[in-house]
Amino acid sequence: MPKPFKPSILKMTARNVSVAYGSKIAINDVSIDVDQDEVVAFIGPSGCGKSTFLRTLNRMNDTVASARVTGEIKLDGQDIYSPDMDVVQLRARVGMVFQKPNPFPKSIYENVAYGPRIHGLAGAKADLDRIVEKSLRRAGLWDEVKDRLSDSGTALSGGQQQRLCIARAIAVDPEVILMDEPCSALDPIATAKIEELIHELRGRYAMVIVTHNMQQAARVSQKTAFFHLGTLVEYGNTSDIFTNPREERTKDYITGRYG
Amino acid sequence: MPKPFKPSILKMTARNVSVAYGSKIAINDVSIDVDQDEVVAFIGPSGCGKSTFLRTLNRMNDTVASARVTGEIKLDGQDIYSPDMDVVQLRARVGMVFQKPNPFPKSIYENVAYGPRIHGLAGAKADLDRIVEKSLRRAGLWDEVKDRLSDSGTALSGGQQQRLCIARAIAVDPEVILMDEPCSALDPIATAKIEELIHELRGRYAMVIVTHNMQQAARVSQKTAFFHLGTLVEYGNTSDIFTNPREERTKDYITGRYG
Amino acid sequence: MSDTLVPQIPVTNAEPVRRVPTDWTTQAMQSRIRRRYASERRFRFAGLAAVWLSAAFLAYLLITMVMQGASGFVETRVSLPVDLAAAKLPIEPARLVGRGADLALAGAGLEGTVDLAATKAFGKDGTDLLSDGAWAVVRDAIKADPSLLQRRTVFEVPVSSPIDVAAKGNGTRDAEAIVARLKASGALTRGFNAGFLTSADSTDATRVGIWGAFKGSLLTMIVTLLLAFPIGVLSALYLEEYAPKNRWTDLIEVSINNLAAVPSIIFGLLGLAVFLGTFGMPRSAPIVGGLTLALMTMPVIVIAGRNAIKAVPPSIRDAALGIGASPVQVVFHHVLPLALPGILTGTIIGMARALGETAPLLMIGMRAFIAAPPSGLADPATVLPVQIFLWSDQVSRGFVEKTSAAIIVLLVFLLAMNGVAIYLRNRFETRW
Amino acid sequence: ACVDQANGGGAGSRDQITAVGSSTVYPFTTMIAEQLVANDPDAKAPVIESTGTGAGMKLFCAGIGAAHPDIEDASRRMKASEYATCAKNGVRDVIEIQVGIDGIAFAEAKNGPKMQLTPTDLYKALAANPGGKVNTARVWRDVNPALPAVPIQVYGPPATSGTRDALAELILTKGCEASDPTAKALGKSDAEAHKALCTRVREDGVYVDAGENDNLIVQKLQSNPNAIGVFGYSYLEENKDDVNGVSISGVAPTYATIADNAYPGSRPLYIYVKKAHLTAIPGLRNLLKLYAANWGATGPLVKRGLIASPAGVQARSAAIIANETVLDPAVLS
Amino acid sequence: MSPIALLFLVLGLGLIGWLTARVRATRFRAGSTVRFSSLPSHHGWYVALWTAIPPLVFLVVWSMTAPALVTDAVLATPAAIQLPPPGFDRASILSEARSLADGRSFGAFHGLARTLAPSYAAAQSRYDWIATAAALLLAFAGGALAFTRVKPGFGARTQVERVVMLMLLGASLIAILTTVGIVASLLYESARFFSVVPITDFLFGTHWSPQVIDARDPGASLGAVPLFWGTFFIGAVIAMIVAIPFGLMSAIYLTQYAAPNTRKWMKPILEVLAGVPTVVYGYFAALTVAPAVRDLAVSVGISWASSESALAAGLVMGIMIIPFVSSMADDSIAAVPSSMRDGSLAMGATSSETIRRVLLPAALPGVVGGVLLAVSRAIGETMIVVMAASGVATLTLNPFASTTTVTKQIVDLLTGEAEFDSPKTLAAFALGLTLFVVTLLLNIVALRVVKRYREAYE
Ligand SMILES: Nc1ncnc2c1ncn2[C@@H]1O[C@H](COP(=O)(O)OP(=O)(O)OP(=O)(O)O)[C@@H](O)[C@H]1O
Ligand SMILES: Nc1ncnc2c1ncn2[C@@H]1O[C@H](COP(=O)(O)OP(=O)(O)OP(=O)(O)O)[C@@H](O)[C@H]1O
Ligand SMILES: [Mg+2]
Ligand SMILES: [Mg+2]
Repeated sequence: MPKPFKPSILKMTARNVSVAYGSKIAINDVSIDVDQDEVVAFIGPSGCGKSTFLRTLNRMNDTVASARVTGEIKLDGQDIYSPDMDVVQLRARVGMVFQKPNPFPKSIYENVAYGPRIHGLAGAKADLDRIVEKSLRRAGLWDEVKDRLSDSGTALSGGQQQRLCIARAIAVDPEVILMDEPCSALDPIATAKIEELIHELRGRYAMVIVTHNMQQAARVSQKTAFFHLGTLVEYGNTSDIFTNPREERTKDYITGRYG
Repeated sequence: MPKPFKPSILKMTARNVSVAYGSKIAINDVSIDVDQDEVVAFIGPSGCGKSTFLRTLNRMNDTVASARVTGEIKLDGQDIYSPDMDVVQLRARVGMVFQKPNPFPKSIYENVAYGPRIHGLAGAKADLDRIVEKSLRRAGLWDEVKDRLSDSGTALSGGQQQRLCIARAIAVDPEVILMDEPCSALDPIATAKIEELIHELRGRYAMVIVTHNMQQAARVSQKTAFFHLGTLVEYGNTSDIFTNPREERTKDYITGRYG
Repeated sequence: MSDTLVPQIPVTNAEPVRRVPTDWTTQAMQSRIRRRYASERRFRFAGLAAVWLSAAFLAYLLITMVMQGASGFVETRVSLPVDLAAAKLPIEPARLVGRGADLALAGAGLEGTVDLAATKAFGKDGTDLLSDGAWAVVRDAIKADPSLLQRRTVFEVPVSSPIDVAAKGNGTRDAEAIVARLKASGALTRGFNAGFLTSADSTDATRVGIWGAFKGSLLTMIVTLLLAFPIGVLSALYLEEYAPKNRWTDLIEVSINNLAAVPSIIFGLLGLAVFLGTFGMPRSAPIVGGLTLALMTMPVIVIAGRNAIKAVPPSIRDAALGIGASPVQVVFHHVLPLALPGILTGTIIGMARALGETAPLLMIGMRAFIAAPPSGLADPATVLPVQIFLWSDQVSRGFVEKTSAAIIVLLVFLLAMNGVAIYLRNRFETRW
Repeated sequence: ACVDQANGGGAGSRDQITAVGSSTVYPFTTMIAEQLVANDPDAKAPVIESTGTGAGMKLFCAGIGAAHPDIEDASRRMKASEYATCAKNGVRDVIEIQVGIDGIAFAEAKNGPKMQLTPTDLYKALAANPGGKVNTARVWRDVNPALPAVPIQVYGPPATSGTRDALAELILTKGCEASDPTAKALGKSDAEAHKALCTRVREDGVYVDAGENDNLIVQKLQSNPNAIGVFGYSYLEENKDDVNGVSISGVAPTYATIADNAYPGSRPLYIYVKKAHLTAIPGLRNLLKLYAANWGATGPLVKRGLIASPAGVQARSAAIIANETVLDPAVLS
Repeated sequence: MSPIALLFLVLGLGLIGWLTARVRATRFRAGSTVRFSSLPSHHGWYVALWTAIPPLVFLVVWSMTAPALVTDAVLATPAAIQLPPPGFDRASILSEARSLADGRSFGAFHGLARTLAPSYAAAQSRYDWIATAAALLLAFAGGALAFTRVKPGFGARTQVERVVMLMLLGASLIAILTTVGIVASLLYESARFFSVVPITDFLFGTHWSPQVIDARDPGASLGAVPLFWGTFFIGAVIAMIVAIPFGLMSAIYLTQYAAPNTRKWMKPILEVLAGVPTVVYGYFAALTVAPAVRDLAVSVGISWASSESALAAGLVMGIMIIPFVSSMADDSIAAVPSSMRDGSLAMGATSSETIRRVLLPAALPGVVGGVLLAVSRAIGETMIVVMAASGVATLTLNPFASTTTVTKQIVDLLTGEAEFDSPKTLAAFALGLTLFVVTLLLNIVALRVVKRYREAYE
């Protein structure tokens, strides 16, 4: 599926990144590049550190007191762990969608408008309305909710909630979107919708998606990274990884020998 | 996979069963037969009522104050909702295994011995030891735990805990075992172990298993029931359902159109 | 959905083993079942009994208080003819307006006139029949209508405490005889004792009121609330959301958890030694009471606040952080609003406890007799529960019903506060 | 310049009278305070706290100024040691006024055994070590063969109360010295030993410490006809329907017998006032005058269950008020 | 200008600072495509804080020093010569003059005060103007300084949030201060006590009778063991004998058996028991329960039963504690995952078997922790024992006999007629310290137990 000969523009680069929770090393010496218009999938058995690594990419791990990150992660060439990087702005540029849909217990409108508000992206109410509509449209949710924007976001179905969360992330116009098992709490139909959405958003945002589901990785991503016990075992084009893995461990995992 | 010409003995029959939680109807007019030595799988999208229906089979729904069951469910020809049916005995005869492994916070031994003790199935300590060992062996756990029977059941790994729960259910020598997504909290290896166990227990106990995972249904069951929005859409031999479903909805679901 | 990606299970073809099911119908099994059910019923009954006995005790307590206290809201009055014209009080009507009125009437010997009228109406011991506050009734009537000074009027004045108690059927033999006599002559009436709700403490049971103590409670609670609520909420936020894991934080946490369970009397000792002793703050003042109770209430609010904050799912914080909200924004935009009902519930419960608290206030001198309601935070005052304690210790029998009546008033407020807290909790018991 | 002299050294000023001290004088003082307010609606209501004489003394003697009370109600005379503390804290000019008399009375239920006791009986029944030996008396007959064989059961004030002090001083010591001639001498040579011998009350359940709430004692007497209660005379007065006074040495507790000291167990009540406060606290002088106006034998003092001082004492006290005579510490013990 | 007016003025200036800074920040944001770290309102708050906080701090300091300065100015006037020498009289005249000058009172008790009032007013207004000027200067200086920093790249949000964090930290330090205050005040007085009475006499002596203290050996009659026993007997034995079964069974019934509606009503009703003030319980115990207990005892032949029996106080205290135990038990049982219950029921266990064999054992640590907390609550309870228990310290196992408690003795010692400053009053603080230490230990243990238990199911 990935287009073979498009020149790629590097969006994020991680070099020799290690993460420890206290004395427990969760990620060990991982280097990865994320391109401007690709979807990267992280796969690997439970506890191998996929989420941990994903969360280092927008410094969400800062909220875990015991987490220590070493190595270098750059966004557009700028070190995101340097002291003069403003975490708040970083997170606006690198958005995140979580495993469990987590809309705010506010109206649908307010959910989407929250980001633009705190970042002062919209001057007038009309601006804000425009941003909200655009984001909901991009997230493929506009038609379903346009008549009930003032309903609570938590009243939506699971799949809708997850799309609302994507719309919310889109609303601050991020450059990268990180998704941590966005479909694992959803039923197959909702899953399909999200996958479709990822397809549509590709090119506009660089995306990194963690998934337990290998078929999903195969369906949505151009590159796949396979983690095991905190190390990056293999990283390459998705088609290669699934049909012709270089490493024995990758192959064993993909064919279901362990996991 | 199921053997086609074995004469089957009816173990449980449900006729026109409906279940409502308050005014919300969760199961509508479902009729199903469960054979003596078969594994029946319930599949269907989330919220379609699989768990609800499963729990009517041993009256676990009695614990939900708002639940109302109508229709007729028989175990060996005896109506389990009749006033002279003793729930306590019913549940001993129709055991249950839950989605999340839920061993009691007691020793492994006490976990398994719990049922026989309350039902007075073992006279002497030696009897009890025998039952515990037999049950753990049947659950395929004996070799792993025989040296640490006095360790807490909660100290085991997820898959072991689930097998401990199966052993616990087996210990009271039930006739039917109901399992509600027994593998959904487990990793693939543990899942494989449980599936193997189901194979081995087949014939000894009638089994009903709810699963989200269609491959799992295909692998372990002889009959499959497909639920949708509280109704039973199709019920038949697993091989038929998966290769040649009669209903359009079943087909769409199985091929991943919705779910 | 290729099957190759999923581990395959070898299919066993072995013939299943048949088994003999447990026989549930044997005699032994059946009687065992019956025993189990019997024990089930006993257990359940024990639970029910525990609940009902507890509730019954509460009912008994409340009913006792209401039965004893209801009569505290009623006063007995006697008709007293006073010939003000004949008394020729030296008062110019012009002085009967404004601030000078009370002074003028007090100085004019009105009290003596009323005593005289009593002696005239009821004989030598006539003054003993009247409450000390009887003349005040006459005074107020004159203030309302100065023309009374020109005639003879029959006033309904409150009787003295022994007579009042006797009229309510609980008095001494002498008093009951007098009551019987007065009743026969139709001079006794009963009425709502408005003074009980509007006046302050007094030495005469017929004149006492709870307004002074109530106002003291009010002022104290204001201080408590203003201090404990913000400090409590802010510390709860700090501890739950920002505090780094270090020794200081542990120390704060241990302090708060322990303060919450430190006996209230210890806070009284603290107030006595620190606020009165070291800081030299005024004795008996609501501000000191409020401070002391605030220290006591603050940990309750912190703990309730922390629980409420903890109940806000972390996913909400992640969500906000994930789109670039700063930690302060996360807390003030999302966490605090969602936790507020829980915090308020905790606050109300803490305040209710403070309102009913007695022991620490005894230590800091809020047990004084003050015949006027306090007008400021530094004015000496007492509070409702202490007033109850003081009255319960009074010699005069008339105070028994007043004590219970004050208890009724206090309970009404506490129950209302608890009710609001329970309502809030039920209303906002959201699980995300 | 850091000290604000308008604050009298940092403790502020105050425009209402404060009094602390004995719970026995408290009812009388509260009533006087009430009158003060009634006579002058502009006056701020005095603050009267019943702290007990001892704790009150501590507050009273802590210093001059707004932070310290103006008046101490005392159910006993100030002790020399207390005066010394006062003086140390600058409270030198103290005015001592006797306002009345309190009697402790013994009482039993109406249907009681109509006991007739003497201080010696009481001492032998109640002291921890009468005559130096551990008290084993169980029934009244054990202490005096003339008395009935009724179990000894006495409800009385707790160790911390002033009434208890009075009991020890006025009854037990008297009984002690009457029954044991060496006791008096002991009192001179070794005060502590004398105290232990004469005033220590037994603690084996015969003497029941019934709390400060004398109402409760009355109730207890009713439910236990054999028991004897010890409380302030005012409670006897208030409850004369329910309990009878017990005669001591043949004298029944009545107003008259207590007033003329025929009934053992009467003690003078005092108030102490700081002279330095008279000019600073509005209304304080008026309050003292009100005391004098109300302590007559037919006045409110008696209505509150206390007993008026003899006329001579009244006159002397009135003169003290008029002249603002300060106390000579030499008379204190 | 009066302090209140000044306060509002300063706050007003802060508001103006907020508005102007906001406008400025909005202006430089407009049309720019760069992302900014701070919203206009953050800049607004930054300037507002700088405008308002320095003058407010100044005003606080000023309000503490200014009155003395004013008084000194008045003392320098000729009329002040008539004042009595420094002392209470002088203070009272001066303060009266001040309240006359402030218009807080009208009539004067001292004539001199009226004479001094005008000069007071004059000095007051002079100093008020100085204060106003200084405050305004500070406000303008602070505001201007902050305003110059409002630039696109300036991280106003970080600065403002730092202030917020400081506030939060400050608030939580109050708890430590309180604890320190308690410990310090108790320790100070107790140290004085223990310098008179040997600590071993106090802690291990079995004779408590503060009525007569032998100056040669004060420890002989200040042995607190009977108090400790009485406290333990009433609070940890009798009260718990009532509270544990009732509380536990109520919790079990309400969580496991009662219909949701019953639960909805009964739970709050039981909680009301905890909301009834202790003084009411005390009154009730003394007037109703104690006589009833005595009558009961007498009717079964215990003629010497005290009407201040440990039983009466303990019973009422136990009832007061019921909801406490019940809600702790409720929490602990609710913390047991419902899958345990389901698991047991699905095995064919009856409800009571499930509760007794699965839920309660699983919840046991939580329940035990809760009971310890309840005990600490009970032994610290004061009013019930003050009103219903006796003051006699006896070492007895008999519930119909009278005993006293630590809290009761503290109140008696501090409010009694005893001579002051003897070991008696200090003993109250020593008792307070003991009580504090014991409840502290109980709490630490209980919270540990509960915490470890909670963690087991998290
Ligand atoms: N906050 C934390 N503190 C300590 N250890 C943690 C923390 N979060 C994760 N870990 C540990 O770090 C390792 C990696 O966890 P992580 O959540 O990144 O795995 P994962 O690959 O995302 O697993 P899953 O597929 O189950 O989500 C695990 O061993 C986990 O136990
Ligand atoms: N205790 C309950 N009270 C009210 N409604 C309930 C309750 N339990 C389940 N329901 C509702 O009944 C319907 C059927 O639920 P059920 O749990 O049986 O679905 P399910 O097929 O097992 O779903 P899943 O695959 O998510 O487990 C759902 O709509 C659910 O919301
Ligand atoms: Mg993960
Ligand atoms: Mg289900």
